[in-house]
Amino acid sequence: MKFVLDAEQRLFGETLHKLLTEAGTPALIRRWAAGDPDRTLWSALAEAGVFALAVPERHDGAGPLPVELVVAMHELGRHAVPGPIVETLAAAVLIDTAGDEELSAEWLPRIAAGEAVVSLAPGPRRALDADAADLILLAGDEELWSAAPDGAVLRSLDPARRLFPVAARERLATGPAVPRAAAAAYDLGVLACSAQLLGLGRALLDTTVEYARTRRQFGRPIGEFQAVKHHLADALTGLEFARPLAYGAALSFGSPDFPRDVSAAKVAASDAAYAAARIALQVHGAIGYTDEYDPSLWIRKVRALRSAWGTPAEHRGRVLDACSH
Amino acid sequence: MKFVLDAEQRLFGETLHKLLTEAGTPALIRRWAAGDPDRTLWSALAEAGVFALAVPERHDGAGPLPVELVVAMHELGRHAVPGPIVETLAAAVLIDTAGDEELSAEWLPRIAAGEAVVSLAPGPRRALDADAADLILLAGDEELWSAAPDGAVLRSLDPARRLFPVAARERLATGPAVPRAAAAAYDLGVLACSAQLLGLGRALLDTTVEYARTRRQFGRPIGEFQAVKHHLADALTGLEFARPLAYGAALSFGSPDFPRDVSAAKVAASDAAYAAARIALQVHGAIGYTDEYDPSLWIRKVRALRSAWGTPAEHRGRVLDACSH
Amino acid sequence: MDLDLSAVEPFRAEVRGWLRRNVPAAPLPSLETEEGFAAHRAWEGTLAAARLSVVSWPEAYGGRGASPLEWLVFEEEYYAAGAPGRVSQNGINLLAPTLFAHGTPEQLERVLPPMAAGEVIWAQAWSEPGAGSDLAALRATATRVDGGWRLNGQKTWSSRAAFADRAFGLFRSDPAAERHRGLTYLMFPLDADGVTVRPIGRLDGKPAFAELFLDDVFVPDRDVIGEPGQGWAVAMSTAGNERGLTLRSPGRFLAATDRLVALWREHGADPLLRDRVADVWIRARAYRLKGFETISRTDDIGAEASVNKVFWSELDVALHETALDILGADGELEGDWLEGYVFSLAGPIYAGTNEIQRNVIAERVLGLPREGRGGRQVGPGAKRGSG
Amino acid sequence: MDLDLSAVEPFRAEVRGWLRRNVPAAPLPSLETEEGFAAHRAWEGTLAAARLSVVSWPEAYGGRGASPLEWLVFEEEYYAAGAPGRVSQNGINLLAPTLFAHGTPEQLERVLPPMAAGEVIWAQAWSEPGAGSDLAALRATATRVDGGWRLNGQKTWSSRAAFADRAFGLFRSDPAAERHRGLTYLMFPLDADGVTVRPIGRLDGKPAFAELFLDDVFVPDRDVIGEPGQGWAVAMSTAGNERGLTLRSPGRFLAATDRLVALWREHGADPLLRDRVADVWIRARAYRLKGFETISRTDDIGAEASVNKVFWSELDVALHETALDILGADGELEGDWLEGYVFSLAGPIYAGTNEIQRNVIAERVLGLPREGRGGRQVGPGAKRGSG
Repeated sequence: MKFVLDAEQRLFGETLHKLLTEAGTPALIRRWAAGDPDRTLWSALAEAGVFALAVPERHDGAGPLPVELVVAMHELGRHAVPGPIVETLAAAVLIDTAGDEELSAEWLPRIAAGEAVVSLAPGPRRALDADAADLILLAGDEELWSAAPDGAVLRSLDPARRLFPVAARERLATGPAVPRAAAAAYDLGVLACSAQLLGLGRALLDTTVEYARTRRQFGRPIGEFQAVKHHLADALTGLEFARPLAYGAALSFGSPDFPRDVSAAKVAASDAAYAAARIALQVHGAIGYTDEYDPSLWIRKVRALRSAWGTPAEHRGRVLDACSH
Repeated sequence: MKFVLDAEQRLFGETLHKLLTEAGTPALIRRWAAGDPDRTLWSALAEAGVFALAVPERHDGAGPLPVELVVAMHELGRHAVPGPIVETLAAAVLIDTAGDEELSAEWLPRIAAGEAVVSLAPGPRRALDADAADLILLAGDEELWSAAPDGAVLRSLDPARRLFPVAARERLATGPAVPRAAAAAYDLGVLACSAQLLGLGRALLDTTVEYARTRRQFGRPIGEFQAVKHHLADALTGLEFARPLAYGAALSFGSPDFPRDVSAAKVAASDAAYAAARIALQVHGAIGYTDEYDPSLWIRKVRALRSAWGTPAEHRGRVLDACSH
Repeated sequence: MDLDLSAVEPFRAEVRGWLRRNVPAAPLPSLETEEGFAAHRAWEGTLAAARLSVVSWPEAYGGRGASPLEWLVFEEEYYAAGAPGRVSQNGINLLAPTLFAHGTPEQLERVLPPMAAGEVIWAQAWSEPGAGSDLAALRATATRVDGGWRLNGQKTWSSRAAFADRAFGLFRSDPAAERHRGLTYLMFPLDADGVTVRPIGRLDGKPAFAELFLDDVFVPDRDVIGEPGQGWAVAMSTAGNERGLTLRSPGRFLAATDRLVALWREHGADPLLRDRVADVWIRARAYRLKGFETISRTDDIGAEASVNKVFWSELDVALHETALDILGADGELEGDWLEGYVFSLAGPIYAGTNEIQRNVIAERVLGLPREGRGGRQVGPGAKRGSG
Repeated sequence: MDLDLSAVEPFRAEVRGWLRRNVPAAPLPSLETEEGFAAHRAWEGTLAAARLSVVSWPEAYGGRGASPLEWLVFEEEYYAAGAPGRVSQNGINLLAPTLFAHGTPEQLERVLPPMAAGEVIWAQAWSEPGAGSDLAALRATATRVDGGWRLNGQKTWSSRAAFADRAFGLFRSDPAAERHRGLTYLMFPLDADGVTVRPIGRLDGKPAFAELFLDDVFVPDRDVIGEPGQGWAVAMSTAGNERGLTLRSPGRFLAATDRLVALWREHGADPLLRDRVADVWIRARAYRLKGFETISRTDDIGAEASVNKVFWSELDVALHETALDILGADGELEGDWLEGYVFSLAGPIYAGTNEIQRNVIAERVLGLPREGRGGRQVGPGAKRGSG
C-alpha cells in the first residue's frame, strides 16, 4: 500500500502544468468562449499523452490509466482548459466498452492522437461544444447514436462552456453492451470532472492566498486578518480531503465500488471547489466579480461544473444507494 | 401599525427579569434536577401574572395575551426557569378550548393562581415533570384523558427536564372540540417554547460577550480576536431576526396563519438559540463544557428544547404546507 | 404592539391596481445592457408620471410624502407585481438621502425632480483601486480653482456608470490631511470634459459597473454637498441608508421567495430541498417583520443597520443557490435565476464587506474591544457603495 | 500509487477473530464513571494479554512492532467490532510518543509495560485556569530540591484524572523565564502526598476531567522527561501526535458512520436527512483515505496535522448532530448517541481550539502573514491536551 503519487506520475502532472502555463490559458478560454475552438492546445495535450489515458493499447492508447487521468484532469482544471475534454475521454471509454470493433478502430486511434474532438450528452440531451466536435455520441436504452446540434447555443455561466441541444442522427451500435458502456463512460466522466474541479479549486486557493499576501487595506496585507485566514484555511481543508477521494476512486476503477466512489469524489470535489470559489470571490472583493479578471473564469467554471456530470444530490443518492447493505 | 413593545409590556418583562435575578435560578435548576420541585418560584410567577396570560378573565385570568406571553417566556428562558411552565400554559388553552365548563371551572382558576402545576404530552407519550404535576393531560383523537406516570424518569441532556412515560387514567372530555383544543394548545406551546429559546439564546450571548471581554489569552481579551467577534456577531444576527417572528406569530393568534407563524418562529428560534449555544461553548472553551458552570445549564436546555414541541423538520413542513396555495 | 396594516390598505390597493395595469407584460431587457438601460429609464418616467417613483419624498420633488410603512407596502406590491428593477436606485437610495440631510435648497430643487423622473440617472463613485473596503484611503483629488474644483484620479466599481448621466463621490481636497479628513463630497457629469468611462463586465459579462478616469474635470461650487473637507461625515449618512432597509427592501425578498416556492413545486417539491426552501421563506418573513420593527422604533438604529446588511445579503445568496439547485443541471444556463444569483454574489461584498459589518456588530453593538492598536480590525478587500 | 491492503489481511483477520471472541456482549458502563473506569481498565488487561493494546509499540514493551498501516487496520477492526473505549489513550497517544522521542531507556522500561497492560492509567496535566489555549502562559512551578523537584500550583481540564493513577505535564522550573522558556516536563503520581484531585463534571454531568491542586509534591529526577527547562520542545512532539491521526483514528468514524446509516434506515430513511447522512459517509471515507495518504508519505506532515484536527472534530460533531436529528424528539434522551454528541462537542475545543488550528493552517501551511505585532493571532480561550 502506497497511497501517494510516484515520481513518474508527479512528473506527468508537472509537465502538463508547465505546458499549460506556457500556453497561457486565459487568452485561449476567452477565444474559445468567443467561438474560436482552436485545436493547437488540444494537439499538444494529445502529444503529452492525455487522451491516450482512456484509450486501450491495441487502439494506439496507453489506457485505461485512471490515476494518471486524475493527475491530468487536475492540471487541466488548474488551468481551466476549455473544450470537451472530459467528454472526449468518456467517449473513448464508451466506444471501447460498447464493443463494436469497427467503431473502435475508426475513432479510438484518432482520439488518442488528438485528431478527434468528441462530445456527448451525459445528462439532458445537451452536448458541450457540439459545433466543434467531430463526433457527438448519444446513448439510448440499447442503442448508440451519433448526433448533431439541434438548436442554438445555450449560454452557460462559464462562457467557455458552449452547450447545444442535440438530436440523434445515425445508429452506431445496438445491444445490451450499450447501456453498460454508457454507464462506464459516465463514471469515468464523473471522475475526470471531479479531478478538474479539484484543480480549479486549488488554482483559486493559490491565487487568493497570493492576493491576500499582497493586497493591502487599512495599512496591512489583508492576509493578516483572522477572518481572511480562517476562510482560506477552510478552503484548504475542503480540498485536502476531497483529493484522496478522487485518487481512491481512480484506484477502484473496474471494481463494483467504482460508481459509488466516483460519486463520493464528485460530491466532495464540487463542495470543496465551490467553497474555494466563494471564498476567492469574497476575499478578492469586487475585482473577483469582474469578467476581465482571469480568476473569475475559474469561479464561473466551478459553479457550472458543480451541476455537470450529475448534480451533488444525484451523486449523494448514488453513494447511499450503494451502501444499502 | 406599531411593531414594538409598549412601555407596559417592557415593564412586565423587566419586572420578571428582576424577580428571576433575585430568585437566583441556577441553584433552583440544580435542586429541580435533583428531584426537588420547589413551588416558591412558581407562586411568585403566578403572582406576577404569568399563568393568567393563558387563562380567560371569566376564570380569574387575564388572557389570552399572546404578546405578553412571549415577553414572559423570553424572560423565563433568559433565566432557564425549570418546570412544566410551557406545558401548564398550553394546558390552560387546552382546557379552555375543549369547552367543558366543569373542567374549566375546576382547573383554570387554580392554574392562573399558580396553585396547579399541569403537564401534558405534546408529542410522544411523555410528560415533563409528571411526578410533580397536579394534573397530566393526554389528548386522543376525540378524547381528553387525565394521565399518570407509567415508568421511570427518562433523563434528558437538560438535567432539569425530567420526562416520564405516561398512561391514560380517566376520561375528562370527548367530542370534536378535543382535537381542536389540542391543536390550539400545541400551537400556543410552540409559541411559548420559541420565546423561551430566544431568552435562552440571548442570555448565552450576553454571558459569552461578557466572558470574551474579560477572559485574557495571549496577553489580551479574547474578544479582540476577529474570529471571536464574528462568531458573536453571527449569534446576535440570528437572534435579532428570530425575535420578530415570535412577536409576529403572537399577533396572528386566532387567525388561520397562527399555526404557520408559530412554526416559523420555532424554527428560527431553535436555530438561533442553538447557534448561540454552540458559539458560547466554543468561545468559553473547556469551562463552558462543565456541569458546574452555570451557563452550561442554558446550553443543555437549548439543545433539549430544539426538538421539544416539534422538531425543526416538523415545523419546516408545517410552514411549507401552509403556503401551498 | 400591533401589525395592523388596515390604514395603508387603500394605498396598497391603489399601487397594486396601477401596477397591474402598467407593468410591462414581457420583462424588459437586462438593465445592465444599453438597450435595457434605456427601457428602464423610460419605465422610471412612467412611474414618475403616476408619482410612484419616489413615494417617500415630499410632493415638491415628485413624491407623495409617504410614510415609511407606505414605502414598505409600495415595495411589497412593486416586487410582487414583477415590476422592472430600478435603474435610478443609486440616486434615489444613496444620493437623495444625503441631499435631504446636507443639500442646499437650490441643490434639492435642481437635482431631485429630474432624478425622480428618470431624466438623470446617477452612478456612485466611491471606490478606487487602492481604496475598496478601506474607503478612507482614497486618493483622487479635488483641487480648488476659481469658482469650483478640478477633479483628478481614478474611481472604480462605479455601478451603472457605463450608461448613467452623472456621478457623486468623495475626493481628497486637502492633500495634507490623512484618512477620513480633508475629503469633499462632489457631484459631476459623466459626459464632462476630462471624464473617461471604461465599462467593466461583472461575473456574467454584463457591464454593470465602470472605471472612471478623471483628468482635470471642472466642478462648480454649487455641486459640492455639505462643507468642503467634511465629505466623510456627509457620506456616512448615505452609508447608514445603504445598510438599512432602503438598499434591499423586504418586498424584494418576499416576491423572490414566492417565486422560489413555486419553482420548487413545479420541479416536484423534492423533499431533499424542502428544508432549504422553508428556511428561505422563514428568513424572508423575518426580514419583513424586522422591517416593521425598524420603522416602529423611534431611536436611531445606528450600527444595528449592519445586522440587516449581513442578513439580507446572505439570505439573497441562499435564496438563489437554492433556486439553482432546484434547477439542477439547468442551473448553469442563462436566465432570470442565474442573473439573480450573480447579482446576489455581490451582496456580501459591496456596501462594506460582511467581514467589516461583523466587526461593526461586534464592536459597536455588542461592545467587544477593538484590537489594541491604531487601526480598526477589518476584513478582506472590497468595494463599497455601489447599488 | 495503490491501495493494496492484501498484505495486512492476515493481521486484520486475526484481530477481527480475536475481537469477535472477546469483545463483551453488553457494552461496559461509561468509562467516565468509577465502575466503568474499573471495567475499562480490566479490558485493557485483556487486550494486553493478546498483545493488542499497543500494536504499534516494539515487542519489548508489550506491542507487536506493527506498521502504521497495521495500526490503522487494527483501529478499523476495533471500532467496527464495537469494542470498548480506550481508557489508556492519554498515556498511549500522548505520553508514550514523548517517551519514545525523549525518554531514557530506564523510563521506557519502567513506564511503558504497565501502561500497555492497563495497570497504570495516565492523565494529562496541561491546562491551568489562566493557561488554556495560551499554554505558554502556565504558572504551576517545579522547584529544584535535593534529588528531584517540588511541584506547586493548579492544573485543570485533566481528562480521566478523577480515576487515573498518574499524570504528566509541564511546569515552570525557571521562574525568571517567560512564555515557552524555562518549562520542564514531569510525571507524577495522583495519589502522592500534596496532590488533591477534584473531579469536574462535563456537560452531561459525568466526571470526565478534574482539577489538580499540587502542594509541595515531590517528584524524583528520574521522572523528568528530557532536559529540565526544555519542556516546551519535549511537549511539542506530543502535540503533533494529538493533531494527527492517533487521537482519532479513521476506524472510529467509519464504524460510527455505519451505525449512523443504519440508524437512518431504521428510522425510515427520511429524504430530508439523506444528504447529511451521505455527507458524513463521504467525509468519513475521505478521512480514511487521507490516513492512508499520511502514512504513505515520507516527509513530516508538520502543520498539516492541523488540517486533520479541524476535519475530524467537525466531522464528529456533524455525525452526532445528524444522529440526534434522526432521533427527533428522542434526541435529548440519555443514550449512546447523546453521549457521543457530548463527547464530540469537546473536539473543536481541546488539543488546540479549531480557531488556533486555522491560524496555524493559514500561517504555516498557506504562508499568510502573521499579525504585524509581537503576539500570535489566535482564537478563543480553551484547554488543550486532554484526550
